[in-house]
Amino acid sequence: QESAENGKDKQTESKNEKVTVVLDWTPNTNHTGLYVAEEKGYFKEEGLDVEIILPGEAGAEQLVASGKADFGVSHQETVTEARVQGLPVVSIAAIIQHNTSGFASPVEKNIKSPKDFVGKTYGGWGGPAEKPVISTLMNAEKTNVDDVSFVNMGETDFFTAVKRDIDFAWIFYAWTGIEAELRGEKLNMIYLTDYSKNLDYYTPILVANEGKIKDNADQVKKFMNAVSKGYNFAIENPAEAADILIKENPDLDAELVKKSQEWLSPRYKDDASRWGEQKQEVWENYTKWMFENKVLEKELDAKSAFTNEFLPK
Amino acid sequence: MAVLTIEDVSKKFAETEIIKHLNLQVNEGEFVSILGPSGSGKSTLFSLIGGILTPDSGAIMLQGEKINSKTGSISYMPQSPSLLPWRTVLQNVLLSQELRGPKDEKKAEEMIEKAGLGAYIHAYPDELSGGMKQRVSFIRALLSPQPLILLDEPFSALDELTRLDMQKWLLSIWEENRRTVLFITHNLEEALFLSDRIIILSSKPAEVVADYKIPFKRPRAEELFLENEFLEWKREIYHKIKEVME
Amino acid sequence: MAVLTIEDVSKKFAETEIIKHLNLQVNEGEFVSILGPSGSGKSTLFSLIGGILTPDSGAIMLQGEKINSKTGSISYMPQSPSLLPWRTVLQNVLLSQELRGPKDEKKAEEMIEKAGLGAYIHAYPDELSGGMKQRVSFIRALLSPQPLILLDEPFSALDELTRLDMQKWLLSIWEENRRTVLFITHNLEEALFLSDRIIILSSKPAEVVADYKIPFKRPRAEELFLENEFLEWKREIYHKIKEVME
Amino acid sequence: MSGRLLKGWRPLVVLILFFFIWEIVVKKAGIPAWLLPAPSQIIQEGIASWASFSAHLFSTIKLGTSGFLIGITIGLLTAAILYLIPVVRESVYPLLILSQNVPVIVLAPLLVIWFGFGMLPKIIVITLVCFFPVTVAALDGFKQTAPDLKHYMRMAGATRGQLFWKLELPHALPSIFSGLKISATYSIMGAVISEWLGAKAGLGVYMTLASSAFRTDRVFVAIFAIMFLSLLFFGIIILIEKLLVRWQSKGAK
Amino acid sequence: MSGRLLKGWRPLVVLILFFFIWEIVVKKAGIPAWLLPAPSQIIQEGIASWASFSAHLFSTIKLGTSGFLIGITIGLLTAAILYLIPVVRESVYPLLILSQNVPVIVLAPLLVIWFGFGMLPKIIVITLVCFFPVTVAALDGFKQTAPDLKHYMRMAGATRGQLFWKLELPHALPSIFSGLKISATYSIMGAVISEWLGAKAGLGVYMTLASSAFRTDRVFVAIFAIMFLSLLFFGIIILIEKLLVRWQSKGAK
Ligand SMILES: Nc1ncnc2c1ncn2[C@@H]1O[C@H](COP(=O)(O)OP(=O)(O)OP(=O)(O)O)[C@@H](O)[C@H]1O
Ligand SMILES: Nc1ncnc2c1ncn2[C@@H]1O[C@H](COP(=O)(O)OP(=O)(O)OP(=O)(O)O)[C@@H](O)[C@H]1O
Ligand SMILES: [Mg+2]
Ligand SMILES: [Mg+2]
Repeated sequence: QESAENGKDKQTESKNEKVTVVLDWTPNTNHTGLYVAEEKGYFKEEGLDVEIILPGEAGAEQLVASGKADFGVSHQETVTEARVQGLPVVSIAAIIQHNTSGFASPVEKNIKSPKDFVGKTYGGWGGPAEKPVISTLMNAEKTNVDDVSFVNMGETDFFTAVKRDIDFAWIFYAWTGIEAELRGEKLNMIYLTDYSKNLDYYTPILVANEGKIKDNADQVKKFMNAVSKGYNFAIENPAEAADILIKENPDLDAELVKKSQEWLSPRYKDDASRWGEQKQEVWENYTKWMFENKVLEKELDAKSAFTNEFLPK
Repeated sequence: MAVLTIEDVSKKFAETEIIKHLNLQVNEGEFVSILGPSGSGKSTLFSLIGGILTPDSGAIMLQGEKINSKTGSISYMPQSPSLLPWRTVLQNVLLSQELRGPKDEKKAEEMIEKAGLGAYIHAYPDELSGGMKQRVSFIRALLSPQPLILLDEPFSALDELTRLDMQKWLLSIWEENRRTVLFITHNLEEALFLSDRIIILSSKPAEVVADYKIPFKRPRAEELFLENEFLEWKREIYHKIKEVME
Repeated sequence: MAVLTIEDVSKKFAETEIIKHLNLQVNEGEFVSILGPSGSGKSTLFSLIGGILTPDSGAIMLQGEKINSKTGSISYMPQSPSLLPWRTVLQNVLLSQELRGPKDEKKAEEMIEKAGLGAYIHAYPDELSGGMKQRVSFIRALLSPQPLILLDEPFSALDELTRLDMQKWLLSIWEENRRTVLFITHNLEEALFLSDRIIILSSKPAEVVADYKIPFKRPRAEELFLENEFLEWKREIYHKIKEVME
Repeated sequence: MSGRLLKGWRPLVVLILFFFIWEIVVKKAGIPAWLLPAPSQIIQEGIASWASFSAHLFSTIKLGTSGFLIGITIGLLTAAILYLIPVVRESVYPLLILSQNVPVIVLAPLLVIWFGFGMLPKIIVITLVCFFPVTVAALDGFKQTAPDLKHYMRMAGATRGQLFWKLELPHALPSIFSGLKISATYSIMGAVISEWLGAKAGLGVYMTLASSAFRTDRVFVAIFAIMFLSLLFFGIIILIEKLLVRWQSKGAK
Repeated sequence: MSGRLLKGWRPLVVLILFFFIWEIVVKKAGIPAWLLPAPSQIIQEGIASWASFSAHLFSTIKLGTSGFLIGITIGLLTAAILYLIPVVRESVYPLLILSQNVPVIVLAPLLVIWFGFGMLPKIIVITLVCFFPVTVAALDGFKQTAPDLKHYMRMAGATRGQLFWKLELPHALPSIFSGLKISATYSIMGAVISEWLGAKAGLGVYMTLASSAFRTDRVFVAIFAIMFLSLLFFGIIILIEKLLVRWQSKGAK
């Protein structure tokens, strides 16, 4: 039976366009739509043969920029940074409408607002925007970022880190926050969006190569059709979508996926007219903020960094 | 008939003259020994004959043909047995032929048998004693088709008793085959026991200072060492060497 | 007076008897050589005397004291010079004293000077020739305070001419100091030239088969080698050895 | 052979003792599994997840093997060229040494960006860690050809080619094998690193997945698998050596 | 010494040629800097960002040095114990070899989990990569003590202690130094890996910052800095060796 299936796969392979998507990290509920589109055959319907790969240490942005991958999962702050450095990557959809990330810490640490960061240790991953973001949050409460100790925590996961020398870290609530709920560990969350409207940027997003958008718009269109369908399915059927993600990634903790999906599904589209919609205002605000906070070396034309053109009507 | 003729050969290393206007002749079927102080240039002379060094001047003639810097025209047995450790005794013996052309396995087996190494024909060198290795090395040189065999202190690394054994053995094999041999040694008794002629070299730069014809009749036996005639020859050559060294 | 007395000593390795009921005596100021076939157990005997092996039975007495498996009671000079490469000549010479107690630097310097190595007193062994290294090794043994010196084939790795030089040198130094010496050699001429007594060991298991008193008067000179009396002694002992080996 | 086995009992006892203490400590001190799983848990997990795990394992074996073969081929060729052409040796060898100081974990992501997710960048990584020990060992082996053997061969009239094939190469074999042993263990590590930095399957990927799923027990399964593979490769090389370099073991008797 | 310098010109020429071709290719083919910066850009960036870069550099040097010192101390002690107590050697040595197959990049995150982000886990990582080459080399050196020297010393009445201090240890020095040379280069790599997996400063952190800001030029600055540091450490060890193992260089003359 299996060999028959393989045979069928080979046949379709020859017809379909081969497309690779690089994730931003290990598979999680941010990626559900992609897996749904794959599992439900939405990609096949569009004549695409999609392979989803993990990025490892090489960033998805560079891989998309160098053409080694067709599409990638990224974040607005990264794309902005990448474009300033000359990487030809363009955002083609916002996976989640609003920024659901924030600074988390176990309640024992008593970090309830940014002013409590003073004297504490932040565990980061070496992103250029980390310090300015924390600075912005702290400035709002008249405290100084220099009083925070920064540690690059590399591969270490949040729960381990906060048991060691780290006091707070930057997490996606949908994943790590839900995991904490499941573990019964109480967290204090400080959401970025609560402190600055500028920081309500798109994270995560889907990106494609600038050249590809020009030369192979057709493929991008097909890809986005399928992905939209995938995420819309996940929005309407959180439970079933979660099952698909679990099935595709059996190593994931099923309970976490289910709860996370339940939390995240309504937030994919949120208040937007359609899934994936990006507003110029969001891009401009954040880009301006980045430039003002010296994260960017030069100003960036926010308009060229994203497009809604490939989203299905 | 002269198998080897060395005509007015000189050799310098950098600025040091090692060999200077050397003349030497080895005849068909002769066993000639060369005695000389350490560092006088005996091994250098062999390298010249073997063709891996080129004389600065002069000619080296083998059977009338000039062999200056031509390798492979002589057969060679060095001081250390120089057997390839990954080859069996038989394969080692065949090596010198292998380098030059077709192999004669039959004859090799025969010779090994005759040398009393029949039981070790497929053994690796590591399984042999020092004396046995030197036997193999000598058989290898014997089986090589060239008209002249050079032996450079073949027994100097052996202990006294093995050495005596080997001298007797070499003599018996040689007296059967009568190949032309040029033999370097430090040991006067050894030279007297084995040779038809003994050539004394001066210290650096090497020149021939004496050329003795040794009259002991063949086949020679071990008792020769203890005869008075032997002691007299020894005395004479010994005084010559002392003279040279001063 | 007996410095060393070996009484009925036996030694087995696994199931092989190497030394069997050996009796031997070395007197004060005597130079005694031991001759025996290779593998007969001469070095084993030295290890027993040196205390790094224990006899299975019998006693080894040094100046009346039993020294079975007691190290450090004798002075030793091995076949290879065994100089520590990171020590200068002087530091090497002092080593044997250093192991046993206080050092006498003055005397060491004197001896090195006398041995003609004055210019090399602060040189490292690598800068010395083979013969020079053996001189240092012998001085080291001489300077060690113990009453008996064991020499295990000290010259067998040297070439013929250096070896002769060393024999003469050793003799001259020894005739000045007259320390008690037990000397292993393979070389009959060497033994005759140097010794007061020559002891012949049988092949494994080692027993004393002959004990010759050598009457040549001292000081001895190089010419001894070429005298007829020498040849006669050589003949006699040579026949004895042949007998033993069969 | 049985002597070998008997000699091996000591380390085995120590090893078993080590696991035993580990188990006891974890159990008694109630250390949570995400921090340090007990050996028994690791073994259970290894057996339970064998089905999904084995695919990763074989992928790594395949990658490691092909990388190793390519790496040592390049390594041997390099050594031969460096040895036979002195000018090349003098001008390139110091740079090869320098190349070994290039941090692989930094270079690997760049390789993925340059060459994509295919086999190429992975093979480059493994080759980079594999070829050098072989090159150095082979070069050493060639160089250390006993000068008396070389002198004999030349006096006996050997050509340059005969000298290399009949003397220098076989003479270097034991040395080459000690290089191969190092390369063999490196190749597994190289494969894991390259997978870790971007791949679809393999122990490196399995580890990434395991650690992001907070499955420390699986991380340990991977660690043990890597150690086992390294030993296996090492053992295979020793076996081949035993078959090829027989004259030495005979001599050692 | 001048002979040495003269001998060095060939690789230098090749190296310069290599950089020259790299520069030309990047310029002519118009390769963007984020993909592969030209050497000139890398040098410029290195000079321009020296102020912020040097702090990271010195942090790595400090970490590498302390890890190296601790690692080799442990390595030498281990070797001495293994050598002097045969039972320990037989039961522990095979396990030490096994320990070298534990993949550091996998172990390092676990070390952080167990010991936090302080110095301890970093020192453990560096020690783990450093101690083994020294142990193996020292053990080899001890074992290969010329048997005739050993026999002489014992016959001359040396005690076990005298044998070790006066013979075996000095005899092993050249071998120990070749182990130290390997360990020295490993220590830098170990420091970078451990920083990369969690630290406040150091080349590992600098690299992470650089690559997440798509500053490939800075990644290369870090690569070159790591290579330079490795060479520097290597050179320092050679210098110390020259001072300590003088009898050999004299002999070689
Ligand atoms: N390749 C070389 N380059 C420079 N000098 C050399 C070379 N080969 C030998 N010599 C020198 O030439 C001299 C003669 O050396 P050779 O080996 O021929 O002497 P020998 O008579 O064979 O000595 P021995 O009896 O010790 O074997 C020595 O002083 C040696 O140092
Ligand atoms: N530690 C040992 N274990 C087993 N057998 C040994 C040991 N040491 C020596 N033998 C054996 O004991 C015998 C005597 O050895 P020994 O070295 O004493 O001989 P020798 O008379 O000194 O020989 P040579 O003249 O060659 O130096 C030899 O057969 C040797 O193989
Ligand atoms: Mg010579
Ligand atoms: Mg002996």
